[in-house]
Formats: sequence, structure tokens, C-alpha cells
Amino acid sequence: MNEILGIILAAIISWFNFVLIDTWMGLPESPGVKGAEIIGRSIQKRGGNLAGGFFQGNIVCSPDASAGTLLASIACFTIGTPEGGLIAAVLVYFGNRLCADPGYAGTTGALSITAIIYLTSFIGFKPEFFIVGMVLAILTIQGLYQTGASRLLGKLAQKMGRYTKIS
Amino acid sequence: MIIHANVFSYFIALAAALILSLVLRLPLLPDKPMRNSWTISAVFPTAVLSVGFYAMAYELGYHGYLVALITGIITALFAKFILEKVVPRPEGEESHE
Amino acid sequence: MLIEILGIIVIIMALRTLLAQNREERLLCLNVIGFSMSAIIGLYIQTPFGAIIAITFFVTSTLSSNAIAYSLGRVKEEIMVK
Amino acid sequence: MYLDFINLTTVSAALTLIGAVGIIALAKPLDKVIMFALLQGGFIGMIVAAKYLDVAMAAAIFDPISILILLIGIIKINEVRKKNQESQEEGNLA
Repeated sequence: MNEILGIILAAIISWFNFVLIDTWMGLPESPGVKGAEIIGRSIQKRGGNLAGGFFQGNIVCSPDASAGTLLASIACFTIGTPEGGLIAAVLVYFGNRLCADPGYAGTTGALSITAIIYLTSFIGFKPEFFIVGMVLAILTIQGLYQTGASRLLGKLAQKMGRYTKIS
Repeated sequence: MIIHANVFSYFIALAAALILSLVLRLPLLPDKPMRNSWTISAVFPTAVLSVGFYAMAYELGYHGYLVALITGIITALFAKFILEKVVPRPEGEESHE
Repeated sequence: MLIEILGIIVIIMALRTLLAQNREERLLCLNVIGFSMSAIIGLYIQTPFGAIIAITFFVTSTLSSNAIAYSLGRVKEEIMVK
Repeated sequence: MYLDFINLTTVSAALTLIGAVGIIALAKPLDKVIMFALLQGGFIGMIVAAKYLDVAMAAAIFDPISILILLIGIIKINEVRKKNQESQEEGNLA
């Protein structure tokens, strides 16, 4: 498979993977730690959405499904396809508990991306496509245009019924 | 599609951890608002931990069904007695200063 | 090819961290650097210990940005000595 | 081609240089701490590029401890300065 096309497809797949799992696990609902609330208020002051700001703050302050996706891809690339993802899930769980978070989102993301890598390896995807694709996906949320990304995340949270109750 | 012989070892580890943790009176599922409860239950994290620990033992060179069984038993005991002390739940905002 | 893409992302994000307007934007850009540096480490060291180092580096960098974000709320306005 | 020039060594060196410029140029203490975290990422990248993996592991574990000690110092000294300012204003009023 062509390398550039594979990277772009992997970026789209991992974007949907971690955004859907994070929203379903209730990241936009409430700030888990105190630092996430400050980042959300700052995003709102600059013209963004509060729920999307909480989402971005929670990603900064503890390893969530985004970290699970990236680390499981790295471990699948270096260790081997089914075993690496399972080892990464255990290590992400302990890292989550160190950062004062229950740890559901991280392990779910790691296990689901392991299944996706195993299934798409039959049609020619390699795990390194998913590593670069995950970095591109996190760049579109945290790096390029933060207030627009927070508005998009807020709209998605409203559609999935996980909108924040704090005003 | 080829089913690895290794898959049965993962199932043995998972089943051993689940059954022993139910015998040890851990609850099957976490409390009801499931995405922000802190209770240690049988499905999460004991099953995930058992599969992950067996993957570690497999990578270190120990194969076989007996290794899977021992890994499951050790994981259930670990989750029941030691895990609460290794990763304690935070009391308030002051705990992660 | 893979490492070059990630390297360009890292340098652009570092320049943006240096030139950002306020402090929370800096913190978000720092998070992207943590992601892509651990990806480069995993791609460069292709052994199982490389994966362990990448996971450790990512978790500790998240821990430090957690502490920074907590103390951003604690220190409202900084008093500096002239 | 210029694309050959980008590898782990040059990227980490650039990251360390940008972090050093940020520590010198920015004024407030918390900005300095953020740029210091950036410098540590570049530092670990340089160690990994030379394949000293055990040193990289130790450096990655000890990084947040140093940042925590710096942050505790900044919080304490800020409280002391605030209290000092208030007492000075009271003295001026009296």
C-alpha cells in the first residue's frame, strides 16, 4: 500500500477511535482534576466552547484514550501485534491511577486500537502508520486551531448526550 | 484466518482470574455511574490485568497453559489484597499537589 | 520518511510554544510535543525496551504537565521583584 | 535534499536550544517552568539518540520530581511575597 495514503487513512481511523471513546467515557462532562477546569475556562474566555475546553484539559492532565491509542501502536510496532497492545493497556492503567483518574478510557482505547490493528493488518496496514496517524490526529485537536476544535468537540458532545452541566 | 494456539492460553488466564476474583467476593461490575467509580471489580481491572500479565510472561519466554493458570490466580490475589495499597484513591484536590 | 514528518511537527510546535500569547495555549502545545517525542523514540529504538522507555517518558511528561496545570490555578497573579 | 537533515539528533538539539532561549527570554516564573519541561524532552531525545537507554530511563523517571520541587518553591515564595506586600501596605496606612 502507498505510504502517504496509508498514513492519512490511519489518521482518520485513530481520530474517530479516540474522540468517540473519550466522549463516551464522559470527558467533556466534568473536569477530573483541578488543572482541567482552568484550561477549560481559558478556552471559553478566548471564544471557544466550555465542554470542548474540558475535553482538551482532561487530555493534557491525564493519559486518556489518546495516550492509549498512541502507546498501544508503539508497543504493537516494537513488541508484536497482539501482545504489545495488552502490555501497553496494563502500563497505561497504572499511569492513569498515578494521575488521579479511574482509568477506564485509557485501557478501552488501548484494547480497541489493538483490535483495529490486528484486523487491518490483513489488508496491508502496518502499525507504524497508526503511530504517525495518531500524532497527526492529536495535532488537529490540540495544536493548530484550538478554539475551533473545542467548538467542534462541544457539538459532538451535545449530540452524544454528554454535555456539561456546569455553566 | 488462522487461530493461534496462544489464544486458548489467554482465555485460560482470563477465566481463572474472573472465577477466583468472584470467589474472593469482588463485585462483578463497578458501581452504577460506571465511568467515574473507583471500585475494584472483577471485569475491570482484574480481567485486563490478567491478560496483560500473561502477555508479559509470554514475552519473557514462559509459554504454556500452566503458566496462564498461575498468572490468573496471582492476578486475582493481587487485585484483591495489594492493588488498593499500591494505587490508593485520591481523597480530595490536595492529594496531587 | 516517518521520522521526518514527526520532526517537522515537533519543530513547528516548539516555535509555537515559544511565541504563544497566553499560558494555557503553551501547555496544550507542550502536550503535542510529548506525544510526538515518544513516537519518535518508539520508531528509532526498535526493540521492546524502546517501547518501555516511550511509555515511561509519556506518563512522566503527563505527570509534570498535570502539576503545572494545578499550580496555574494556585498562583493567580505572580508578584515579581523589580 | 534538506529532508536528510532531519533526524532524532538534530530535532532534539533544536528542541533544547528553543527551550534555552525561552527560559532566558520569558519573564514570568511559570513560563520558565513550561519551557524547562520542553528542554527536558529534548534532553531525553539526545540521550536516546546516542543509545544510552538506561540513562534515558533514569532521566525520564527523575524529570517530574525536579519540576515538582520547582513548583512547590514558586507557590511558597509567591505566598510569602503576597503577605509581605499586604503588611507593607498596612504599615503605610498606619
